[in-house]
Amino acid sequence: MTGLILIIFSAVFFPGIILRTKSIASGRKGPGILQPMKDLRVLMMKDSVFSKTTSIIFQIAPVIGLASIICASLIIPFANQPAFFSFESDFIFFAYILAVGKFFMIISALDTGSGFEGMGANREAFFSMLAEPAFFIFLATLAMLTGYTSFSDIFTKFYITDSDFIMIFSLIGVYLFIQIAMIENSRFPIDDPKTHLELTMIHEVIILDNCGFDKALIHIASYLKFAVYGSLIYNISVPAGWNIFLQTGLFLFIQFFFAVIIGFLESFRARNKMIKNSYFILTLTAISFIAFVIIIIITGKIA
Amino acid sequence: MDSFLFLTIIFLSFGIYFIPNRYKYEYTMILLLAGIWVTSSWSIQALFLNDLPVSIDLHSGLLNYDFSLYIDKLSAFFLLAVNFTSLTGLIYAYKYLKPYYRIKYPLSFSIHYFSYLWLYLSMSMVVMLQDGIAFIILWEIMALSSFMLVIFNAENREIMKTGINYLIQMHIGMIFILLAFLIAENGTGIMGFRSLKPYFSDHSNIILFMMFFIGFGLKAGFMPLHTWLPQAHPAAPSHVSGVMSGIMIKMGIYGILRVVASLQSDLFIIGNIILFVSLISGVLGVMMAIVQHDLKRLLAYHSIENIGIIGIGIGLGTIGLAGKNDYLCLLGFGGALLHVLNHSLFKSLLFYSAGSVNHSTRTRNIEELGGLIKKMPYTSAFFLIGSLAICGLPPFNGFISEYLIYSGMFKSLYGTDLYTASILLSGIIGLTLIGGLAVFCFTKAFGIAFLGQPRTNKAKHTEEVPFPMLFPGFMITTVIMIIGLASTFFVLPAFEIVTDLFTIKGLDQSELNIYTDNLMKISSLGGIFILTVILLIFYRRYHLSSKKVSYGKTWGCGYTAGNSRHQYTATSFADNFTCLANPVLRSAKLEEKIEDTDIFPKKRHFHTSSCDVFKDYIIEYPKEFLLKSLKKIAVMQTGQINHYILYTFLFIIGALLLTYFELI
Amino acid sequence: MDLNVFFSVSAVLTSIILFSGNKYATKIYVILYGLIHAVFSVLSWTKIGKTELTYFTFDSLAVLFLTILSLVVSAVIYHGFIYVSKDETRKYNIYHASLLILVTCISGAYLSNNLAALWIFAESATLAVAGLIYHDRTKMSLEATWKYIFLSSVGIAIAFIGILFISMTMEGTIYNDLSFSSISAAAYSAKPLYLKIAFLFIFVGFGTKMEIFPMHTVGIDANSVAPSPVGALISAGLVNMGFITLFRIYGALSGSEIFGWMNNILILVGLLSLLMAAGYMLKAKHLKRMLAYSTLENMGLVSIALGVGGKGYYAAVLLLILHSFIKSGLFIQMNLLYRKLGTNKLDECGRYLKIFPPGALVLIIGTICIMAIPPSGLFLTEMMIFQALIEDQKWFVLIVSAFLICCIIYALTIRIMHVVFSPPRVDLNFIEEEKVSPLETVSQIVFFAIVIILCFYQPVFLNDMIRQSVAVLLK
Amino acid sequence: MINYLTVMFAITIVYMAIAERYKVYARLLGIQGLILFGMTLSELNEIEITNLIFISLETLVFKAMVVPYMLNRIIINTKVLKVHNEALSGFYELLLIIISLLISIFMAYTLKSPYIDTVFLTIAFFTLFSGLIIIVTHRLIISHLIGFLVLENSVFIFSMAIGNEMPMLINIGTLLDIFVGVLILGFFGMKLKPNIDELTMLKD
Repeated sequence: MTGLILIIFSAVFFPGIILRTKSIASGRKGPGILQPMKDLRVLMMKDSVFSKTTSIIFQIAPVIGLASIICASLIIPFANQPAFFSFESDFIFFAYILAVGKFFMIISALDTGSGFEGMGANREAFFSMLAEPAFFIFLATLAMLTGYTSFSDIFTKFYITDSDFIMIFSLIGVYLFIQIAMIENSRFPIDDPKTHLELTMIHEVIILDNCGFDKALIHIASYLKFAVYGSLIYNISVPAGWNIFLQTGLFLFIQFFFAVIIGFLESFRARNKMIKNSYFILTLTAISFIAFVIIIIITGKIA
Repeated sequence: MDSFLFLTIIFLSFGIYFIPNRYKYEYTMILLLAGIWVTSSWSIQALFLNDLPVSIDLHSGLLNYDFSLYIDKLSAFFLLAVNFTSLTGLIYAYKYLKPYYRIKYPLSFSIHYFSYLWLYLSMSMVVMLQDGIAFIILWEIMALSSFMLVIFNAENREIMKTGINYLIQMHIGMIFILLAFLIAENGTGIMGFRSLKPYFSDHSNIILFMMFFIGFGLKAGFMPLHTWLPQAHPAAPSHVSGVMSGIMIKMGIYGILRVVASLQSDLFIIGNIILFVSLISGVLGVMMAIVQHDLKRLLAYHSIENIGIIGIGIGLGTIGLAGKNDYLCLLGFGGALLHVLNHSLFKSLLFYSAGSVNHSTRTRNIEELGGLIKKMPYTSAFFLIGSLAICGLPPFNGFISEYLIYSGMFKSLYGTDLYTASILLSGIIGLTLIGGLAVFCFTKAFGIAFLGQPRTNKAKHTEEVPFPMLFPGFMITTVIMIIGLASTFFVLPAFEIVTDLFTIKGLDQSELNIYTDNLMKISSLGGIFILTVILLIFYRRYHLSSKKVSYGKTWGCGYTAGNSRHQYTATSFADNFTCLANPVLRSAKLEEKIEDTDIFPKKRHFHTSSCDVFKDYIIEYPKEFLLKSLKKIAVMQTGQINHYILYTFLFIIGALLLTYFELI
Repeated sequence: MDLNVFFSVSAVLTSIILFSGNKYATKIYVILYGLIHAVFSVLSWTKIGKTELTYFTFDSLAVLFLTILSLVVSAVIYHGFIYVSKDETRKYNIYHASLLILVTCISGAYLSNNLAALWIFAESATLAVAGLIYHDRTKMSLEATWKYIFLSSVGIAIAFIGILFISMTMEGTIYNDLSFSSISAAAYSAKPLYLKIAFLFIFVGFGTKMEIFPMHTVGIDANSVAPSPVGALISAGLVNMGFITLFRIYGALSGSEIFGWMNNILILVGLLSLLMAAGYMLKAKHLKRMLAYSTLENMGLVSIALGVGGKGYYAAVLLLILHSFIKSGLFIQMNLLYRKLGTNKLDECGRYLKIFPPGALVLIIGTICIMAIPPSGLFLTEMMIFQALIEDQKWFVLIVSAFLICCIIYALTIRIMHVVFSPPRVDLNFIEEEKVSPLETVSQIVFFAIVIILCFYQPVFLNDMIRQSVAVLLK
Repeated sequence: MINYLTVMFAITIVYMAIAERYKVYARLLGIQGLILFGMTLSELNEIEITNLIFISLETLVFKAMVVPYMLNRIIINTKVLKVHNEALSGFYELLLIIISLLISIFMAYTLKSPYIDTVFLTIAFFTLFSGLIIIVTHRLIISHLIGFLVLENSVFIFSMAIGNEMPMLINIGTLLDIFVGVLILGFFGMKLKPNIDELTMLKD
């Protein structure tokens, strides 16, 4: 319960912090931290225009996207408090329920019959397909290390395994989760949300035709997703046994830190060429595979 | 009593040839329902009521072989799946076949319905028979009847060729199975699955298993043996493709399971072989599916993919058996079994929907479709549900079986040795890739075919199919949702079947509780998801009711004259994937270059095609080569007597020489 | 009915037919003959083991084949009436007289217990069948007749040399006749080389009858040109006669040293026959020729079955029995098809299902039967052959024959299914002049039904008869 | 005596291999019939009267007279005079026949037995092989016919090689064989005139 509240809480500030970081980094004063929330309110109040080409899919896709991320967040534990739902191999459910949202976003893009959106849909489908193995290999590594197969158990028991290499996993985990979060949310270096050329966009081009309430839902889902991944990053980097207040503080700090990193990355880094994206994502898989090899070495399977 | 009814059905099936054309369908339906009634009652007895298998004497004492039926839990499970899919298929056929009544002859229908009935009967008997010869006979009757079903539109030479290709491959498979049975019989004196355990206990397991695997794998469609599948399914009428892809290819899985259950040694190697082949089938199957433009061929490749998933489960289960890892065994086999059921559901649903599309648009090429969701809302909804389920997405049924297999792998990772760990990891990667690629593929298929604007007139002037063609969709969707949301009722029996079949230690109560708990949580999460969606939709509606909603053109970046030809096509959707996977897929592009001198370019054409590498290199080229060389032998019949005498002369001389040198 | 009565009645009937001036009279005589033959074969069941006229013994195999011949002949007679109904009286009579001679000779050959007598009947049968092949008086039939007579004669001459070699082995022994029991008794002490040459020559020589490699070539031509009912009789009667010769000589020599050698030769010939059949069926352009090649295939299998031994013996006899029914049914069906489509060439045949549904159904069932796919009884025999091969550990033969069978099935299905369903490649625009009654398919349906029933249920008496027939080999 | 006759017989066969005209074939076949008659006369020790009639009927009447006569008629009717060695030239045919002579000697030697006359066996094998070779190396069916007649002669010699163990059956056999030969000749002469070398339609 605490975790969920914290996720929602951080989701409220997350985009603002990114924006703020970016503007500071580029030497502007920038909007307030709650500016994205205000934008949401504006979107909510707007009237809606739909394309005549679209069908019911287009209308329900944002809803399903949001619902899927809500469901996914129910699995995320916080500190040593188990999640709402924690069961064996629940991260499979996590990945797959997110895929449901993505599935609908992709087909809703195709629903508009626009060439641009088809392009974006294709890229979204392609890149998220490539990113899946990295996530699963890393979780397999964790499962192998701890002997548990649910988020709650893994993260509670993660630091209890008295392994010297725990920090390595922690670091790799943080790195991987950051990158996967970037891919899932179509951020740098895969995609640039602020680009102005439709031909190079991924996520933004998918929602070109959404407006008003639907667009607000999409934004909410996106913010929540960030927060959920931030929460995963927190879980992997902080031992579960610590004091609950300390945990809360650390959680907020890490979410903040995550947002700042994203902001800085987006300020100082150029986005990949589209063709390089697939290599980039495969690199992630390679990294998580390295983690797996390490676990094999430390458990003494290779002398 | 029941056995008499069953025999009566068998005899009455011949009556189709004498029934007036108008009532043939009804006659078939009555017989099918009777068959379903009988076999379902047996299987429910075997599955839920009895602990012991049900034996039915078919009064076959007069015959040469033992035709008595024997239904254990595995048979019962397959029987139920067969029953359901056959029923939906026949319901679907009612309207689907209507247009053909005008152009086809009564005999075609007699043959068709007769074959359908016998496909059902043979499938149900294949899973019930114990005697080897009886099994083989029914196995081949199954191939034969499905062949007759595939060639329903046999006026088309291509379809005929495809059908014969299918029949021959099935026959080759049958010969492998037959030889394997005979080898086992030679060792033990018993013919049939019962002989395998004694045979395996004192002979090498791997060779005989490979023979069975090839034989059954041909039916199931494992990767290098799959080539008949993508051809036969598009050729067949849709209800037939639904039944064939849905349940008939699973008969191969049934056979493999029976053989695996009898294995005594070499389990680890065999498990690895199965897993390896299945991974290839799964990943390559879905990769090839992505580049297909024919809706039914795409689905056929997905059958290969799903057989791969089932195979992964079986392979893992076998590895679990080898390592005495009951969890892996249970989850692997259990997942595979459940996926058999699941796949039979959503694949038949998808094929029926594809058939409906074909029925009303007269095309299966997704590049020619588009915007069908407005014209055919129910069909589209069924296709969407099928797509979500086949991608293994919650809260649909596909997720449950994939979850079981995944969870078996993840659970077994802890504390395994290097080999097993790498195998499990490859299984995980494979399943993940399959899942991602399936999403890619079905977003493409659904998005291009059903959404957007109609790309051609064929798609523009369509209408929803009549209710009898939709009804199976409702039935299947209901079951899909029940499995997705109340998975406990299906997973636990599946576990029971596995413990029964492999005689492993079942789950004790506490472990059982854990599983029930897991599944309940998944179910409730699914429920929450659906609830959230519904709530959000209602809120959205409420919210929008106070706003002004207007409709306009799709945003065109300032270009306002966009038409349906500006839409993304299936080819372009798959393009970046195709580029990446080209070494495997070898898709070819034919384009006309624009010359420098073309100031005003004329109309140009662009054509892409994909080939099946396995089909070409493993089946087609060797086949061509063999047939060619065989034909070369056939130059002896020259029509000249002196040549004929020469052969005799040479043969006598040759035989004498061989005799003289004591070579024979 | 005694054998001498049968022979004399046959001779009388034949001569009456030759000189009768009336088609109806001929018809009645032929029907009478058919009845007599049927009665004769039924009565022969009571005489199993008896010897008549010194040279003829009623053993199980002969009685079995005689009964099948009776069944086939009744169908052949019926369809023959339709086939020749438009011919002038003289041709009509010659056809039927030749038919009678052929059937009588075949029956005599079945019952012969003496190699020389068997040989004489075989030769006479050749002459009789030549008359039948020539019945249509076309260029084709002329060619086929010439080739058939010529090659058969060469084959018979070679076989005669083989017989002479057999008798050479008996020089200086107490046995001085060519009865199979004497041959068998003399073979124990005979020089193997003589026996080998004798067997080789007889086998090759009678290959024309059995349509087996290397003398299969003429059988193909004859089958494809002869009137379809005659084709049915050839593949059911004459082929069995060839087999019975081979079987008897094989059985007689099986006690000698060359038993293993004979088996090798048989397997070699069987494989070569299969190979030929596969190659030709893959490029066959004529339906009846293709069926003839399928006979070659089945005889190859018989040869392999004999060569392997064990269950193979049983399989060989059963295969022959089933093959007689299937092939004669198919050949008769070919006639109906010809009358409906005006051709038997594959490129010109098509849409049979639309033009003549009952015939198409029969053709499909027949094809399934001949392909040895369950529910055809042939499947059992194929399985037994495999069983025997596995028991003998003959893996090479097993693999090659299984592969070739698959090729053959491919060739058969692809052609016949196209004939049934697809439109023809070359459209003849043939308009049928005479109606073909669906009742004409009854004989084929009966035959195929027998084959299918035999897949599931073999009556005890049949089982016993086949076992008794091959008992001589299983001592 | 008998050896001279066999040598003569062999010479006729060798001559056949290089003969250019069909008339020569016909003549040679007649000579062979005569030689065969001589051979049987000198070989059979005690001659029954029925046997004598049989043998003279077979050799003198059929082989030496009827067959050459019918052949001549056919040759005149069909106007095929020259032997066209399309398949193989005469040289190779001769070569093959000589090789077959060697093989025959070899085979007869291998099959040596006290009950069988080796000389007869040799010549029988030789005749058999050359008959087959004549058929195989020629394309015109009239040559096949001649080859077949040579084959018949070889059968006759084979039956002589056995002696008189089972005369009756073998005589009947031989007679039937000859009857077939005549029938073939007759059939050939009557039916095949116009299309003498077109009989190659039945093929795949």
